Amino acid sequence: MGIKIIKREGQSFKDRIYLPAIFSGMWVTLKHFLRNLSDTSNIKTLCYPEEQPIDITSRYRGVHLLTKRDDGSVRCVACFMCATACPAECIFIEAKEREDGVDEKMPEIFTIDLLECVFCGGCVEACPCDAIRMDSGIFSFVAQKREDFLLTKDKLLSHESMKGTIC
Amino acid sequence: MNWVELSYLLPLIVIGSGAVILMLLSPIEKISMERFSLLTFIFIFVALLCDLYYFGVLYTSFPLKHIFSKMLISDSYSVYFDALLLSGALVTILVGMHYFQTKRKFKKEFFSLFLFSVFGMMLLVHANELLTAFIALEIASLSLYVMVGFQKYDTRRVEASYQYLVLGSLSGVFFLLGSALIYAGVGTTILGDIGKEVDMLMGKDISLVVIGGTFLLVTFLFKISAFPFQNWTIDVYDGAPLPVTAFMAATFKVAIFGFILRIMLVDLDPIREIWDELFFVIITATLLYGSFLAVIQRSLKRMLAASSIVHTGYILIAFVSIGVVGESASSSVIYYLVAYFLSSMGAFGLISYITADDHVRVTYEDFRGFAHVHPYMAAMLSIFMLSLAGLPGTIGFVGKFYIFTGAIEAGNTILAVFGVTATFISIYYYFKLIALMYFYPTAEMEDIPPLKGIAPLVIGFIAFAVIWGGIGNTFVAYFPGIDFLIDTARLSYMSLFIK
Amino acid sequence: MMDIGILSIIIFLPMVVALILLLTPINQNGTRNMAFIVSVIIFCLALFIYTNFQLTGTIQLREFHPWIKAYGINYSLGIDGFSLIVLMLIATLIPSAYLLLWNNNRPKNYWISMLFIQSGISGTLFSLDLILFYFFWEAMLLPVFMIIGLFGSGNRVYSTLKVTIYTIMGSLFMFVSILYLGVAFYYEFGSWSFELSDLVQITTISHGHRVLLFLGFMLAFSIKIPLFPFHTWLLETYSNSPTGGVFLLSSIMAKLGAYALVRFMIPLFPDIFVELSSVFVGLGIFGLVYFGIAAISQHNIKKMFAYSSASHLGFITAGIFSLNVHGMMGSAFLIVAHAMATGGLFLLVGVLERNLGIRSIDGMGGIAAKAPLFTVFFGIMVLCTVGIPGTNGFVAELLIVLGLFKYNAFAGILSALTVLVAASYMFWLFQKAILANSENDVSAMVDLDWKEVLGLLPLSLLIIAMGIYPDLFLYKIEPTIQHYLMEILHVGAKV
Amino acid sequence: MLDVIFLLLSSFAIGGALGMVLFHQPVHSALSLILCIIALSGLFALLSASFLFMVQIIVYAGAIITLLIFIIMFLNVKEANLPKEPHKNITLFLGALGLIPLNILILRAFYKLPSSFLEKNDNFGDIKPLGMELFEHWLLPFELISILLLVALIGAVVFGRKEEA
Amino acid sequence: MNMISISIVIINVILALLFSLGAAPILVWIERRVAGFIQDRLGPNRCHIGGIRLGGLIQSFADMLKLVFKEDFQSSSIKQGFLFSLAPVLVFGSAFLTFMVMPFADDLKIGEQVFMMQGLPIDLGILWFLAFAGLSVYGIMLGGWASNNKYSLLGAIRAGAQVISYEAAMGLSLVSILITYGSIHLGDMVAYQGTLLFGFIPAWGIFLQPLAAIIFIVTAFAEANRTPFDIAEGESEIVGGFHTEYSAMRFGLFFVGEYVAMSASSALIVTLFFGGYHLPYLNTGVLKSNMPLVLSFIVIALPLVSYLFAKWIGKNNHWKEEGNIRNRESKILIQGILVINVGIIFLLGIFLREGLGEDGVNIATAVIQIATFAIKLLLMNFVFVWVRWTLPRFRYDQLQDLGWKVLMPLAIANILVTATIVVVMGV
Amino acid sequence: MIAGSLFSYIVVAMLLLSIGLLGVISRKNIFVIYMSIELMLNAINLIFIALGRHHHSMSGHIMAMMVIAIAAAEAAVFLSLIVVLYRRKKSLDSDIFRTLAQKESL
Repeated sequence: MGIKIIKREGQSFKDRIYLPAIFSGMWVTLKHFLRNLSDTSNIKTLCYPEEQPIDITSRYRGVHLLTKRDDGSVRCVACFMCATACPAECIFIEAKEREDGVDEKMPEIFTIDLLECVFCGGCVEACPCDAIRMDSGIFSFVAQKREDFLLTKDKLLSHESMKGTIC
Repeated sequence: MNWVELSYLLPLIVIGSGAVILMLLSPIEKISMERFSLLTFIFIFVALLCDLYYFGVLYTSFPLKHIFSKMLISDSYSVYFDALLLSGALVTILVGMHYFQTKRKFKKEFFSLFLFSVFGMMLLVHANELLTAFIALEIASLSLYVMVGFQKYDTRRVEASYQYLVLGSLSGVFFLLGSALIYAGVGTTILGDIGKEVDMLMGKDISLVVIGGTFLLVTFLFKISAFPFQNWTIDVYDGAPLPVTAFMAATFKVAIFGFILRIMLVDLDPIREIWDELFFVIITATLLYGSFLAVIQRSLKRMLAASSIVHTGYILIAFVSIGVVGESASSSVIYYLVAYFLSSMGAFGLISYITADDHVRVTYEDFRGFAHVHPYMAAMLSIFMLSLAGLPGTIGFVGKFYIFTGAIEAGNTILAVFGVTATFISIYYYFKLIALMYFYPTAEMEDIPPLKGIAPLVIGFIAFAVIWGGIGNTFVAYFPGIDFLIDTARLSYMSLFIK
Repeated sequence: MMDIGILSIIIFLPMVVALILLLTPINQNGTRNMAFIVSVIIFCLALFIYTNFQLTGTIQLREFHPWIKAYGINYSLGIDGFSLIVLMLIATLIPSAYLLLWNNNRPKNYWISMLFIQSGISGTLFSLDLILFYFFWEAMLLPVFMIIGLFGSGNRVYSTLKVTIYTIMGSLFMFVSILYLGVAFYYEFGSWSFELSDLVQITTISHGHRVLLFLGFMLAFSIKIPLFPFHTWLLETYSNSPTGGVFLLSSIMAKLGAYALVRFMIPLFPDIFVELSSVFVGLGIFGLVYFGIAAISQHNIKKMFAYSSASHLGFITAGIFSLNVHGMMGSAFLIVAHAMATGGLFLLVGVLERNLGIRSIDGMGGIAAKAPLFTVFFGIMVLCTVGIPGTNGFVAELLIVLGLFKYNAFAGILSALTVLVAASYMFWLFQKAILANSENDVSAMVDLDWKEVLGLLPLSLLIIAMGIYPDLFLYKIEPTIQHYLMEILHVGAKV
Repeated sequence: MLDVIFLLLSSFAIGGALGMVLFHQPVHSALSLILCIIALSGLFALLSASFLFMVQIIVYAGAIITLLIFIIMFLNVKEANLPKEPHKNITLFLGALGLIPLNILILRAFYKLPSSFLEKNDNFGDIKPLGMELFEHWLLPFELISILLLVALIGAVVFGRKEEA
Repeated sequence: MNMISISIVIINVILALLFSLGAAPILVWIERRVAGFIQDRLGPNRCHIGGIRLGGLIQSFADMLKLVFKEDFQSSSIKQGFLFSLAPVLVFGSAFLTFMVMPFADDLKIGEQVFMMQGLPIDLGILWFLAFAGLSVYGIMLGGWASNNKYSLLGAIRAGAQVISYEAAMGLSLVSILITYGSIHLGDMVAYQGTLLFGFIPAWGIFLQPLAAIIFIVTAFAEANRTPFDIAEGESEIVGGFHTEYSAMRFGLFFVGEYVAMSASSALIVTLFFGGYHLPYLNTGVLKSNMPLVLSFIVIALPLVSYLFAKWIGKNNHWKEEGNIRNRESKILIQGILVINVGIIFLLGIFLREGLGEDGVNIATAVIQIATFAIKLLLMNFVFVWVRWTLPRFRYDQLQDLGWKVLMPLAIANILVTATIVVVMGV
Repeated sequence: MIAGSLFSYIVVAMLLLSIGLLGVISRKNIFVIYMSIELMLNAINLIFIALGRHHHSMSGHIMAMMVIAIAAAEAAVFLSLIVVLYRRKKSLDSDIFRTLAQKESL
């Protein structure tokens, strides 16, 4: 078995004086600079508050939403799977009996504390009946008070899925 | 460029370039310590040969006007001192070879530093200008500081180096202050010119020159470890590695005296008497206090260090006599330097040879019964001790004879008596060693390092030289004896006054 | 090449032999034999000199070679009558001593040191250059140092250091004085010389300085002799030294001190010599009395002899300083007589010590019965020491007492009385230690063998011969003594 | 005007020097020393040594003391490791008393020199005359300095190198 | 001292202030915008005063204001309050003083008087720069030490070691330049660079001493603590380095000091290697003798350049959102440029017609040279920024290796070669 | 005129020198000792330069320059030694660097 000597890179004189590499690097950056200077429109930066992002995909994990059945009632059956799966323990559910007979239980209270949520998507995975989702497309959630970050059931239900609306 | 003038500095150039070459070679791991010793030896030897070439030839004085504008001078005086310094270095290398090889921690830069310090010392002897002299002094001292602390795993070494450095720098400041004051007084720092200016100033106010000269003397007294500045000596000598101690004791003093004699004899000659009383006190104190220090020591190395203070006192006796009997006194300084150089180099060298293998033999007690184990070494050590004590038949005796004669000649009989008193005290601590070596049964017999290598040979040669310097004469034609040394010393002294 | 004179041979032969012995692996018996042979050769040479010596007061057999030219230091030798007699003494004593030390079973170094000492002694004796004299004076010391330190007993190292330091202290002041003389000569005559004959001519030194110089020399000699206040090294050194060392110290080196006193002090400082004579006579007589009394109270035989020896040396000193031909002759004679007697005694004590292993007088007794030969020789030496008529000791002491009477009647009486004191303790010793029977066990005592007898015989014969017919020996030194006296009287007249 | 500058600079220099001696912390001392050195360089400038003025700042303030401060920080000495100097002020005071005679002696000697300076040339103290003087007369010491620095370099390497096991 | 000299001195000082202190916000702006463009971003462009954004320059001023008015916070662990406050002052002060000897223009001669166009009229030039560049490290070291924070101390030690190391190489590289120019006075050096090499190349330092130029530029980067040598800050390793504990204006001084130092370094580089205030082929003499031509050229060129600039503004400077106040800016700018153009051309026209007189020519030369210098300075500053956003930071050991094992030997070799050439050619 | 007279400069220099000497004598901190030595060298520089002006010769300046270089050389050795010492002893007290003397005084 012959020994194969692999030549190390960067040992040639040209490499060792570094200057060519430095200059080529600087040439690259200069090219970028000049191009962007001559025409700022090449820059893809959004002027954010005025311009909104238009490339949020459906797989983007935005703020949660609770889906509804066709009848408009909440799909959630208060099985606590999401709350159990949640690593941040930010989901609080209180169940109550469902009297309309469609199902056994429904949530009395369903609150998500966004200040604790880590947006892992575990709840979505855990949900057996596709009741909780994160495809609302809402990427910025701003509030003035701490209390405003507690998403109640009503708010969650009011978030519309972006599905179909974008792209 | 005047090549002929430059050629007078050939020994200096050889040593300087040798130092640089060794420095450049030192990172090469392949070259062994022995090789380095050998190389150093060769450089010094070549320089010595160059120097000896001028030894007889150059009864002249070259201020080297064309190349360095009187900053350096080359005359038989400097050639003589060069020869002393170089032989000192040569002997140090030869004697220390065993030590260096045994104590492997000596990195190779050591030899470069060693050559640099020799270079500085030689330069000091050649210096013809105060600041040049100071730089030369600093080159020599800085290398010595480092050499002292070279084995920095040993705290004692580093501390010795530190003490030496602080005090040495302080004394350097005084040297500079002295130069500044002299410059203020006469407007020049070139040696011959200072003399002329001082001559012209005679009768006017020369207090600046006097104070400046005093400060120069302070430095000088410090470096030769005379009385008020002697405290460092013992600790530094003790802390330094033995060959370095030998080198310091034997050669550095030579170089310092080489310079200070030049300035005192030539330039500050008209005002030298001013310091006589001061010197009187200093010498007395140096002799007595040095003797006291030597008596109370228990380590041999420290004793030798302390006794070097006493020897400084002897030399100063001759130094103070210069005013009246310039020729014989100054040549006696030179001669005593040779004597002390040989004896102390022999003693330190031998001890370094003995201690190279183990750390045991450092105190007097360790030498108990030494003669029964190593008769030859004990005999040599005894010879050196006798020479240091100034017993007849050794070069130390002739040196003392010379110095005391000069002192009496100059009318300083009291000083001679003090010197004799110190000698008398010195008998105690030198003979104590001999007594210990011979008169006791040896404690342990097992460690008998064989006499091998070049160091014992060289030490034996020194021992022979010590004896020959005490009895050798013109019986044997063409072989230099005492007269030769005295004559050359005189010659070198005379060359100072060639205008 | 230089030509080597007979004096140089006497000086350097032992040294060269010693060096050869030192460097060759000859065993101790060989060394001893060689040392003996050398001493015999030297004896023969000395005899040769003795017979060829001319009866003038001048210095003979001069040898002169420049040594350190720059300072006019020369290798300059010569002898006069006084040195001749000391030379003869040494040449005789040393072979005898070797014979008596023969059985002591000493190692090689011992004999080598002895050889070195002999060199040093001869050198000191012959030197006419003061630096050369100083050289040998100090060189003599080292082997003594070695002998005592190596082969001594008791607290030998201490006593070695003590005696060395003492002696060197004295000689260092002498050294300064020598240098001062040399410098004075240089200032007066413009050239360097340390030759005795040159230094004598110095006239410029002031009187006070001359006194100081004189004292500088005297310090060295007094310590060596030892005179009264400088004797403190004596007791320990004598008692701790081996027999050979004591022998050398007491019978030879101490005498050299007295010799040097005459040789150098009188020519160099005749006026001071006269002036201070009273002091030294006083010191000498005081020593005589003091040491005599001290000797009585001793029970260690060595110590007793040490004091006795010191006492006699005080006597010698007093004689030298008595400033007349009797005293000086007597001193010269006593130097010889006492050297023989004391030397013999110390050697015999050595034999005693070797056999019995003790030194205390109380532990001896009844030796006469065991060792008759020993007793005979011991008796002769004791008689000589005491100064019984028929021995040379008597002649010498008589001459000195006479001289002292001339100098000062009181001094003479005192010295004469003290001689009696010496007689008393010596006889007491002889009686108690040797003759009287006692219950002490002296069975270990062995009588002298033929070699020891051979060694002591010449001494005893000489003691008796010199006692009976002193002129035979005195005539050789008389011119010299006259010469010295002339110098003194010359100056004395001026004073 | 110059007098005022002189007085100001010299008082800064002396104040800095005093601070250096008196401060307990080495860093404070070093900073005082810098103050002193910079004030001194100002004095150099007053003496029309413009080149030395710059050299003083570059070499002393810029290199030597930087190195010093660097070492001080590098060692990061804790307060506990600083030496206790309980009698510092007393010794300082006594030492100052002792030094007075020396100062008087030297100053008296200097006082006899003619005091005011000679008229200054146009370019006295500039780099050019300095260079001419340096290379005409002081060439050798200048070269020797390089050897001295080399020795110091080797020394620093020897001391600074990692110790062998 | 008459009015003219006083005014010239004042003008010089103001110019120095402008170039150093005044340049700081601009440099900050440049830094941010260039960084943005290099990384295909926009950078700050939003902050405005009445719609005027100046491409985001206003942001820098806003930042400055913020730093000034922010609460000055000091950690309670800081024992050396005085030194802690002194440190940024030192950094800022020494950086600022460094700039004072840069010549903006050739010596100005008005009447009989000759004025050096520098902040401080001394001719020590390079030495002054070295001196104060060396002093600036004290501020960094003190700041790091006084912060009583181990990261700060680490940063300070790094800075100290770095400056000590690189100062040696910098000084040595300067020596060869000094040999070439034969003077330490920066004015003389620039004057030398006004000549031509071989008759056709401007004798700029970069052509005469390319190696020294590279070494000097590299060491200047290190001295100014700029990337790739900004290990004293080294955010990724030691938080903020020496200024971790600093905030508000004390931090601001560090911040501004860094830019001033950078500016000073640029100025020196320009002066030493890029012809200083000289336009290529147009040294002072040529400029003076051909002043009317030059003025005419300006009269022609200025509208052209302005037109292009206005076009660029029109193309790039608009706000996405309609009706935003910021959309007024382009219009205002273009009008402003127009007014300035007209004014300048009118002025120059008068000058051309009336003739300038000797003093006038001199002043005009000075103005042109100042402008040249300013432009070169900006370009050099741009290079600093450019390098910063191109190269990564050195590792500490690499940095020391580079300084001692590469730059220093090279500088020494360069000295040798230069000296040999100078001696051989007998210059 | 104070600023134009040699004497005033010498006074300043001597004061600095004395202060430096004081520092060496009375302080135990090795850093301060070192700095004191540097201060003394500086004072001497001032003397040299003032004298150069006094004699109207550049030699004084050159000597001062040399002194600065010497100071630099000493600084290198001194500081590296201090580092070694501090690492060994963990102290800056010059008094504790006395192992040599203490050992003998047993």
